[in-house]
Amino acid sequence: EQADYGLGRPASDAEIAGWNIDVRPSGAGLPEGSGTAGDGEAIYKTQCAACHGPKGENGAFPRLVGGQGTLASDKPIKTVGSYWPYATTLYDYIHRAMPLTSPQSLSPDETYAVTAYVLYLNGLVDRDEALDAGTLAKVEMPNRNGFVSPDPRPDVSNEACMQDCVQNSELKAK
Amino acid sequence: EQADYGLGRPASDAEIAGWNIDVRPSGAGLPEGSGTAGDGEAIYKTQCAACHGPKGENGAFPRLVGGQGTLASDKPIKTVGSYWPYATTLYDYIHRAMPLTSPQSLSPDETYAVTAYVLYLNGLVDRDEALDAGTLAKVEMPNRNGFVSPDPRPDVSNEACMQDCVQNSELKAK
Amino acid sequence: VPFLAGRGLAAENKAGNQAPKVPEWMRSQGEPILSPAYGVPSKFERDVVRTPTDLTTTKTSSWSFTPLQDLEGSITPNGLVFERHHGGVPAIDPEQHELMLHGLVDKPLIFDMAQLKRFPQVSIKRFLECSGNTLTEWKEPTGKTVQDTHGLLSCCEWTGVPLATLLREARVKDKAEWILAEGADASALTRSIPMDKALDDALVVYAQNGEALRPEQGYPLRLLLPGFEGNMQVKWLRRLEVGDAPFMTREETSKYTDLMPNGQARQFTFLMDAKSVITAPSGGQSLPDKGFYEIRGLAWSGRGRIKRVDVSVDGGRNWQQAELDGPVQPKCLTRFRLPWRWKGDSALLQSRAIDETGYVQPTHEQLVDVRGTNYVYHLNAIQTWEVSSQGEISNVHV
Amino acid sequence: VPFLAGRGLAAENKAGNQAPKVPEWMRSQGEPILSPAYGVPSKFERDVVRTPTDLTTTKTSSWSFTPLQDLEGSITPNGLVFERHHGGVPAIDPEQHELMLHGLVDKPLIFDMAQLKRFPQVSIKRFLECSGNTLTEWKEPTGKTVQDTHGLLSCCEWTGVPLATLLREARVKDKAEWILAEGADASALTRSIPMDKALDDALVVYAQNGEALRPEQGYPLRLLLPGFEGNMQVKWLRRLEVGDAPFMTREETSKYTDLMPNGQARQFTFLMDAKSVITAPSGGQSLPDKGFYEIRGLAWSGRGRIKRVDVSVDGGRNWQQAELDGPVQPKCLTRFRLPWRWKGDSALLQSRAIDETGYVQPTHEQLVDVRGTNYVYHLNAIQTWEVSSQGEISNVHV
Ligand code: HEC
Ligand code: HEC
Ligand SMILES: [Ca+2]
Ligand SMILES: [Ca+2]
Ligand SMILES: [Ca+2]
Ligand SMILES: [Ca+2]
Ligand SMILES: [Ca+2]
Ligand SMILES: [Ca+2]
Ligand SMILES: [Co+2]
Ligand SMILES: [Co+2]
Repeated sequence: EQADYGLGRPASDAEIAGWNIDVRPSGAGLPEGSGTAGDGEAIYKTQCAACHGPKGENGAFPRLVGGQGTLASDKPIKTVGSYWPYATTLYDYIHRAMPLTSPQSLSPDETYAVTAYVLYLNGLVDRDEALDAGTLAKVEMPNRNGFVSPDPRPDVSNEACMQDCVQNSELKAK
Repeated sequence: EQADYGLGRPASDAEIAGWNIDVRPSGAGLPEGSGTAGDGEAIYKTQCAACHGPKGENGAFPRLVGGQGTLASDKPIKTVGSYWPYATTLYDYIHRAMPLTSPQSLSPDETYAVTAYVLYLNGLVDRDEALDAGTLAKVEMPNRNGFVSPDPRPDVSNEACMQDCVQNSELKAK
Repeated sequence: VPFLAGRGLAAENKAGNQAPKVPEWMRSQGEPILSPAYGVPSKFERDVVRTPTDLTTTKTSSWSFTPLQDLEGSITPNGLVFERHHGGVPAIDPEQHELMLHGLVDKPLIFDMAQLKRFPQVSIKRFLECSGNTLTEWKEPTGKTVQDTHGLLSCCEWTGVPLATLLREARVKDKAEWILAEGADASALTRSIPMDKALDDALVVYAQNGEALRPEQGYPLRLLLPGFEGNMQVKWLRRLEVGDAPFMTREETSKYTDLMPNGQARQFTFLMDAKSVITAPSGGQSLPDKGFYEIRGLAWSGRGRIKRVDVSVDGGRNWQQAELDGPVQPKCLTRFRLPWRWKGDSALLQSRAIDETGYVQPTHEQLVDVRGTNYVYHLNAIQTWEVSSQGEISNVHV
Repeated sequence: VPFLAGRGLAAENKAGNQAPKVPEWMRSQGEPILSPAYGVPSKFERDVVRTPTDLTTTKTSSWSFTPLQDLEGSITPNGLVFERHHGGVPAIDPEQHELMLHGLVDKPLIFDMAQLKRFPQVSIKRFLECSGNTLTEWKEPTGKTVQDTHGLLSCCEWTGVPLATLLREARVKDKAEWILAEGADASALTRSIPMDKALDDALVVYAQNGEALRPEQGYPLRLLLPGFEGNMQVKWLRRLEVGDAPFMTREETSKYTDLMPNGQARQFTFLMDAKSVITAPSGGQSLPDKGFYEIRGLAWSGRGRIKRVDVSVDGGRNWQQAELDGPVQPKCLTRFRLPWRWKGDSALLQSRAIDETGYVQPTHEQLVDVRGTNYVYHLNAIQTWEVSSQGEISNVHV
């Protein structure tokens, strides 16, 4: 296949900067700015609480807080605090998708602040701890090591029995 | 494959008779009844002329009359008189599809009459000749033997020349 | 937007929603699910529609063309499948519709829709082409776009019951040779079907690309005769009468017979011969600039699989073999592709199909030499698109 | 009318339009061509629509199911392809939409739609399944119909440009290992794509069953990763960033990770394992009488071709090999069929798929034994439909 079809135009640095909004676990992509949970409380109350509940629990929309220690129970509660492995992902997601009604509307400072507040509600940062491009990646998430990969499947092996096949349930009953 | 899936119910003779409206070249399918071109003129004038023209020509819709002898010309005119091979097909088609706005509305007598009138306009029956289940099949259509089958194709053989192929037009020009 | 800037693109200010700006459609919630419950194309695709012929006085006995220039791959979306009706499209209640099978059978039967759907079923991807497709092009190049010149052509995955299965259920008598198929529309359209086709791959179908047939394609039931001319694949199928000779209906005597220069007409010319056409670049489009283009088109044959398609950019003097999208299926639209670099000079694009019988798609001239120009049907000649040095593309004869 | 009298059929007087009477729709002209120019289903099919989940609070982050019980063959009509959105469906102007390709490349590029369509093109028939398909069935049988239990599943002929072609155009650096794909919707959804998949059969597509993508399926541009979970096949694709490690987005950490009983969660479980389900007879339908039925269903695998499907009518004690509709294509819905005569006693219908890797679709119990019931995603267990002695069909676990 020819290497070059001559289709497409060069993307300028400015163009890339405008769309390059992802934040990685290393903190790469975090912008200038900072915020503390204290700063974030007001933002949370005015722009998030209506949907996620004043404490990030019991809202009409996904629960953000609590559930630590429940993952191995019959009723696991997966929240930012109990399940998310990286605090950087919280910044990334809040900036790109929240508040639901006006995504990508929060400034860096606002995003750092409300990110801090959600972490604070989960007891993961202090109220006045400033999160910024340097510190956010260092926040230790409880479920940091809760994920396994690569994909271990196939993890079940059934046989193609054709006649007089015995059901597992019967096997167990024996 | 099993012969009998037991799906479908027997069709009664009455049910079949209601839908079995086709007429074949032998005349099979023609119902009781009769009509002459004379009878058919009034029906034609009131139910057909508006679309096909008073004489079956120059109407907004397909021409029914004339064109005999033009089939081998540069401008062939294909009508009931010049092209149709069977008069029985005329009965079949008029009854099932005409007048356009109320198909299957003409009675057998009306259909025989207006069929006769169209044939009459084409000079193929006399004005008072009664067409019925016995006589219609005997009407000789000018283009009765104008059709060839089975399909003689392929009738053109092109080759898959790939390089420096000479065009027919050039060949002819030489 | 069309593959090529065929239609004038408003040069309105496009910067608003492009990098580095955050597009407006990312800054607030979009439409909810089920907008609507049975989805429709984007409003930006409202130009992609069927277009009408201008050759008929009434719109109920008329035809409309598939926008081949706007389609990719080899499936025609149900809403764009071409139409050819003789008495308009009936609104048939499937719970009242029945199929009557009688004539030279021991057990005349009537089937309702639920029963027909219980029979063993076949799903198969086949083209459907009106034998009048391309009829405007006999005398001189007339259609502007490939929709105009070749649009009475579509391809769907059809599902139904083999006609042979129903015939066996009714116990067909030995001397049966032909079957009359009759539609439940205002023209009660009828054609005679040869028994060997009925027992081969003929289907009585009720589904099209997975869902129920569309009204324009025969809802709730139609005949499918893979590879045969469209008119024989009777829509709104209500009756099958088994007989021992052709029924000589109006559609196979007055119409769908092919007039030769000597005044004789060929009858029962069922099969659609191998044919192909380039859909991009094609008539009415324009090449925005020099450089790389992939010439794309469709090839098909009523006689089985497409074996090969060659493409020429110099009006047939030199040819290159194009690539076919597999798996190539018999009697099915087959997409072909050829990489091409346009250097800005005029060109004459042609495609030439070869099917598994070895038959090679003929030139327009070869067909006219044998059949004259009043043949009306079965025009399967090589199509030529001229590319001007400005990149404008038009329909020409060479 | 549904294949089986699942929905109450009004016993209104049907004789009016049946033999020997001439149906009313044969006694006057039907609708003209182009009624409308982009065709729509018959009004009698208005029940065949996508239906919503009842598990979400907002309809813009929600999903809707394909009516599998009403579909035939293996193509899903575009208007019935399932939906799963996180920020609603954006209305993107194709003439403003662009795709940005940057990161670990020598030449960061921006493509517009016309340019993307000029690249060498691939058309390919592949299934699309949400990894949350059937998630309601982990704990106990919940969905009534196969639309409820398996409807986050569709199959189309997709057309687009290989992602590998675009990557070569941008000159990807050696240490590239992962690509972030980002959508231009209100959730700006992002997933990390492994480089080997990107260079294998990943496509950037713009057409679905021949026409432009539908808004709900990503118009004008989306990613297609054949065999991978639906969420990764980012809709409304606007950006591809080449990187050296997974980006750990919200959709591949908080969501689309599979919680095991021990509290650990499996991440990057991309592939959809072999799965099958009987669509007729299926939940919510009823068998009108004893006699012949053809058991029909769908089978598919993200790991390649379906090799075999077995069907049981006694809850898995005895199996028969079903027939597969050919040509069987990899990572594609494959229709299977088995003739069956119902004698009126209760039955337990099951299908079991085997793919070309030899993997056998497991029972519900086998999966729960290993994965527990909070796994949420990737439930590909054998589905059981119980037929009561009255012919009523319901969703059960055995
Ligand atoms: C109008 C309702 C609404 C508002 C306001 C809102 N959210 Fe959300 N939020 C949602 C919905 C709905 C989801 C789930 C999205 C999905 O299904 O993908 C969500 C998801 C989230 C998640 C991901 C939860 C998880 O476990 O995956 C976070 C974090 C979040 N919101 C934080 C915020 C913050 C911070 C704000 C304010 C700046 C905010 N939200 C405002 C509705 C809202
Ligand atoms: C409202 C208009 C209209 C009326 C009224 C009408 N016709 Fe027609 N007729 C048509 C049209 C349109 C066609 C072509 C149908 C098609 O395209 O298949 C046609 C076709 C025919 C044909 C076939 C012509 C051919 O060569 O194939 C015959 C014969 C015919 N009409 C006879 C009649 C008779 C007899 C009547 C009155 C009883 C009648 N028509 C009334 C519109 C009309
Ligand atoms: Ca980045
Ligand atoms: Ca008869
Ligand atoms: Ca437009
Ligand atoms: Ca023919
Ligand atoms: Ca209904
Ligand atoms: Ca997964
Ligand atoms: Co921003
Ligand atoms: Co009558």
